[in-house]
Amino acid sequence: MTGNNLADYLTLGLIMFSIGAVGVIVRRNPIVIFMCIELMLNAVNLTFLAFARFTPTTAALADRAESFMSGQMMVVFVMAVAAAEVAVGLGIIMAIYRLRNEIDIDEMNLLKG
Amino acid sequence: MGNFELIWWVLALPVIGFLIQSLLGQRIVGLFGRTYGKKVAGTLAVLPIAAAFVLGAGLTLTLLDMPATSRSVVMTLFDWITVYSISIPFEVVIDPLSMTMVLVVTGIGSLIHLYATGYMAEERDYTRFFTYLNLFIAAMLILVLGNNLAMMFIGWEGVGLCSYLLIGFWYKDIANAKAANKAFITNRVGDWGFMLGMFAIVAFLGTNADRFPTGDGRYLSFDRMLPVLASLLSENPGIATLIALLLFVGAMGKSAQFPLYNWLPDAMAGPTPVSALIHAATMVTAGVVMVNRMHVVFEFSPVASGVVAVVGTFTALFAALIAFGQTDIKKVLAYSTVSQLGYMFVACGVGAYWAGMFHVVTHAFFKALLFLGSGAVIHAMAHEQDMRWYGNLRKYIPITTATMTVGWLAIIGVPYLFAGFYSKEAIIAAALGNHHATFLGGSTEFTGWLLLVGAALTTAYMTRMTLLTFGGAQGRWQQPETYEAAHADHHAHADHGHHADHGHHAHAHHHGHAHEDPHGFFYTDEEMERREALEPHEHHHHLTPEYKPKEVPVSMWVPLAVLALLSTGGTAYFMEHHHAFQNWLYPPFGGEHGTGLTMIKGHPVIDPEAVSGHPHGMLGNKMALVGLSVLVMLIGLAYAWAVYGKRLPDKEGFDMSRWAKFRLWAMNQFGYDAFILKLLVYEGGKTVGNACAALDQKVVDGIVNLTGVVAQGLGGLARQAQTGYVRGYALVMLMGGVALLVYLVSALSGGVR
Amino acid sequence: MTVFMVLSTIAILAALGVVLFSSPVRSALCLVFNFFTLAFIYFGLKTELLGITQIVVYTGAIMVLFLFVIMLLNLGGPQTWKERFEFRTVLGFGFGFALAAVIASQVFANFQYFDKPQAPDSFGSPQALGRVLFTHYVWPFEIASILLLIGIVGSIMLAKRKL
Amino acid sequence: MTDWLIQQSPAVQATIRVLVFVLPVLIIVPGLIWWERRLLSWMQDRIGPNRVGPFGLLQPIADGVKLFFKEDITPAAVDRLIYFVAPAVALFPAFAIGATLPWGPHYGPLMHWTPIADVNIGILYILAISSLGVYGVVLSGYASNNKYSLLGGLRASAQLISYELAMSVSLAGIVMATGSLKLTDMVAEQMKPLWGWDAAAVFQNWFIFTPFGFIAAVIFLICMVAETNRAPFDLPEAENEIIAGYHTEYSSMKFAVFFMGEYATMFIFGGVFATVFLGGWNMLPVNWDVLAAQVPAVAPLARVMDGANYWLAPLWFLGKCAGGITFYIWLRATLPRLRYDQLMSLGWKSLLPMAVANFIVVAIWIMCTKLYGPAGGWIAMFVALAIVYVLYLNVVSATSKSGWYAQGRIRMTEGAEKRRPIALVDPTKEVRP
Repeated sequence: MTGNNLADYLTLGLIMFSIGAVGVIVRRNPIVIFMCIELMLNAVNLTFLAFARFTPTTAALADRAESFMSGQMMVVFVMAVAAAEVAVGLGIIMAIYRLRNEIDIDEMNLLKG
Repeated sequence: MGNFELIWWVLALPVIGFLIQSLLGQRIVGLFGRTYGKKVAGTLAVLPIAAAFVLGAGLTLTLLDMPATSRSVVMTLFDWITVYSISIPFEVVIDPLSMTMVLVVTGIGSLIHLYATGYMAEERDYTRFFTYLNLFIAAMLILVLGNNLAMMFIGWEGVGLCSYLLIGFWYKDIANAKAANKAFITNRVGDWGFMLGMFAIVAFLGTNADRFPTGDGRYLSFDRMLPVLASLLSENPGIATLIALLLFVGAMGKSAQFPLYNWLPDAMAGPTPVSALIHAATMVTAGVVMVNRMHVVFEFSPVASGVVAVVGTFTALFAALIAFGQTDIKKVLAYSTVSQLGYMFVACGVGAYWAGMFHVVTHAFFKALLFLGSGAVIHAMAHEQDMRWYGNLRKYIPITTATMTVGWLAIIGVPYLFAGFYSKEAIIAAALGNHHATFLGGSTEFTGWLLLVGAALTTAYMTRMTLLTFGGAQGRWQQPETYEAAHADHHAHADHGHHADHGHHAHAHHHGHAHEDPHGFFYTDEEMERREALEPHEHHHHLTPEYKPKEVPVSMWVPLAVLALLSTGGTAYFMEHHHAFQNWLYPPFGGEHGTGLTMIKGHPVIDPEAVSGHPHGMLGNKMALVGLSVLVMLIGLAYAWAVYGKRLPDKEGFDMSRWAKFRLWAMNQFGYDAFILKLLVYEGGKTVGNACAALDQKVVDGIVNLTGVVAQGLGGLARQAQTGYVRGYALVMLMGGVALLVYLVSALSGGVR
Repeated sequence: MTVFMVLSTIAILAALGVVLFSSPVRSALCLVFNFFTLAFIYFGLKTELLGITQIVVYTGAIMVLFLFVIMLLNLGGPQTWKERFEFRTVLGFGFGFALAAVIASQVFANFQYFDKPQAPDSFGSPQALGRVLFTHYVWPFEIASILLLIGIVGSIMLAKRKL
Repeated sequence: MTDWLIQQSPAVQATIRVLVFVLPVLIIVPGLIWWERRLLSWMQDRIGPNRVGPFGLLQPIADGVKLFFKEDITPAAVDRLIYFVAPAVALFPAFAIGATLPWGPHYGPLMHWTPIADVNIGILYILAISSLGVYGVVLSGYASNNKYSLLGGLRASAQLISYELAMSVSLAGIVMATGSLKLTDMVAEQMKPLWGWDAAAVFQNWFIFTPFGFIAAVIFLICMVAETNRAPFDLPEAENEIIAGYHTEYSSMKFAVFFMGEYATMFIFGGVFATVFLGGWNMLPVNWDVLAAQVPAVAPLARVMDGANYWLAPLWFLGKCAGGITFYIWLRATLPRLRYDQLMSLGWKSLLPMAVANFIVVAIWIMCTKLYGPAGGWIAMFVALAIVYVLYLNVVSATSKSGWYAQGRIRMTEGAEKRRPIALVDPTKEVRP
């Protein structure tokens, strides 16, 4: 799978991100919206890893592991945050469903002033 | 050089005692049982103080071995405050002044602790009491030992706090709580003055920082500050006056001088050992110690010194007059304390600082003795404090009678035989020979003459007290008809701000509580009843004619005996002989007359020859002054004997309406206390409060409400945008994101390529 | 190159499926496919550990949780919702494209010529990752663990009917 | 032979390996079904299938033919796409999971044949792929549009998520002891002298012989049974409650695919257990070459055994997998099915804490070995284990009403005549009808 350049990965990430962003806006089901957010997070993860793989490091940093590990570290933490977010988010959806017996996001407009 | 590290133990021992009492006290009492537990806890409270005294004595002996001009050692424990270039270490100074006070505080303190183990034996909160006492000793030691104003201020506030805690020891009694509040608040006024003085010094020194020889930042340490202050103030007498007056305000508060004296009589609400320890022997002398420590400031301001002397004189006379109107034995002693403190300030004012300290020491002996004796009397009389119920007690409590008589003779100044004579004589002599203080442009020699009048008054009221207590043919509580007739009045009287020991405390619960605490600020009636049920005051007795006063236990009369011994003339003679005490505090260095200042290891001293002048020159010889003293003493004695020799005069009976106008007036402090309360607390407070409330409601709230109204209006506008539709928000977010990106692209990379 | 093209095509199709399927179960399934292919793309980037973590965390845990919730609430099935046509939808698509266009312009302008991997091939191995994670990034790591703990507690608090 | 293999392109290499090592699994599955039925019937004092072929060996083939030709019913209300995809999804992990298992030595002439991919994330790969197994169950349960199926699917997903944790943590201890995620490294580690004791170099250090490894093995074994939805953890297909669980609506070959997936997974998990705890492809825990060097008397025999051990390695491995299957069947014949809450509390309250404690013990052991040498390490481990055991007794067991500790308490309080048998049913709890 060598022979790809950075722009290929970035393009894939970009397309996924845009699809996710559009999905967040057009879908009514909060669970699907959540999924779209996960999609966006993954698109970003992909770009992180692609940059980590392709970005040249300066000579001074080249022999330090951290210099090209930070992209992967970011992905690790994104995954951790995503996991926590999903756990809490789905819990909230469950609670809302229990309270109102439906989870249409357009019906959840109690936040308005 | 001795082992001056031991000074930390002197400081630490009371703290250790405090920790033991506070953290383990109840456990110890629980561990050893009620009877023995209290004994063990009491012993553990006395021991640290006594040990500190022993260490202090050892250090003093070490100091005595050193040459007189090098008796000043500064010990630093750690860096406490460091701000920019100012550093204030936690440091103590060991010099004659501080060690004198250490000996007084720990010595008398340990005696009083010992006494208190007996006096408070029936108290439920036994360990709490000793917790406070030990903490007080620690704070007082910090005050006297501290080598900078900030440390002195810790002690200053610490003793104030302990005083508050101990006055309000029986805090369930609303009157005690109020007395504690009064003491604390009045002290705050003084502290305010002290702080301002401190700030003035800091500001003054800060603008002249280049005058300091070294740059280690210890600007507030006495050994650094005082020499610089001496040289600076000699050029700026106006600033010297300002600082001196501000510091004196602080001293007024702590040492109960005229405008701020009125907390001290109320402080008699605390247990009697507290009155003896704090309000006679140690804490109230803090002002005198401070003036001695900072005397260089007063030295350069004759005007401020004059004010000090005049205020002292006025206080001495005023309090002595008030004492005539008091019927409570402890109150008489309280006003006598105020009066004697006035003497000390006169000494400081006229430049005889050593005489002030001398009187501090002798007064500590005999006033502690008198207070403890009065405690013994109260103990014997089942917590009855009104002298009008006493009489003929010499028959029942001989030891107390004997020791208290010594105290009485000491305070009235019987020549050569008793301690009070020496110090009082020194003060009056210095005042008469004053050429230091000026007041309204003139010399203050008249203070000496007024003090002689005060001596007569002192003799008179102290004799009155002694005769009413121990004299007479029959105890007045044994006269049933008198007792019955006056009973109701007695109680009504007791309920009105008469602050007594345990006995009274119960009275207030039964009668006055509900009226005195209308808002239920302290306790509701039900709560009081519950507390009463939990903790009955089993030791409250009404005196019946059959009552027989009992002599106090050993632990109480031993301190009395020791103090009586100290109050005799021997110790004072020893100290006064060949100016020993004066030379100890202010060693002679042979300076010229004039300001007569020199620095001994950073601490300025006055040449005793320069300031004490020639007091006897005025009267020709020393014996003339002694003769005058004896004369005024005899006048006082004669008056008191004439009035009180046989019995309680009718015009001081239980019927207040038949009292002499002067006495009623004196009893109410010539209306001063009520006036102050009305002016500052009730009317003045109300006026200021109303003004503040109006300001707050109209102006401040107006501004606040205005912001609210504005925010409401803006919010009403912004509210329109909030639809509550999550997806709508997401869309706006996306739009914003796109806009931001477009901007970034065009701005940072020169447009979309 | 071909493998990547295949994988990315699958990934894009699956991503489209997430948005376009009306049944949430099918959306979730598409997302699983997407994540799974992404994991293989990660392998291609030599980040093996993250690729496998992607499978464990996303497909193995997060998506199971999604499916679980969907089934528990019985959201899929017959009564799938009709999406209402709204002006907002059009705007959403429009701005989505705008976003893609703006970013794409930058991507193609600036990153076209990075075609040589710079990081060493072993940079995604468990050893390399672990060494950095537990030395240089140990505090973020601990904070992330606390975050997860809070997430657990929070979801329990939310989900329990009665504590 | 090896040279020829490594000269091929990687894709071809992988394909050859897959053919060599995955196809047999497919072939073995019918044999496993036969073995299960026969063994089970022996255990239940029955005869079992014995009509088709010798010993009924051809019975599975007959079954397969039957299933092929049965009518494939698709209920009307199913979610069609998912309904069809689900069996494939269920089968996929069963075959993919074996990709990193070493069937033979990692040295010598055979080294490049196995495993299919010797990646440095081997054990994580197994965990990751096995976690995908839940999708087949969940999706089939959902797609069937049947309450029983849905319940089965939900149960399966909850069960798999729960037990995967304990399994991962128990394996994490082994990973830490090995210092590598590679399965070949694990096998190599197990060929070192027993307990790191050079005097015992004759014996191999199989992890199941070490204290921590034994505990991890027990936990792993239980989790593995739960992961494959086998008795006594076959809640997703508990026939007396929810008919057949997630595959209620499946028939014909789609049903058979589920079964194939299940048996293949069992087989592979047996292989995983063998690899991680039982010394991989080694025949016996004996280092034959060391034996030959140390005891000259048996040297010739030892050399023969060494050769057998090396050249017939896949056979020994297969044997261990078969042993694992036999264990599964034995469990099924012996233990009754757990109730669902018991399943959950076993997973979360017993296995997971035990696994975590074991993990910590391993960490302590490694630290102390580094600091004080092997002896100090072992002493520290036993002390740590004792502490954990006491803590377990006092905390975990004392707080639950059904723990051993509580049982003891109940016995002590109730006296001998009221002694209850230790039952899986909580004696202190009222059983709701």
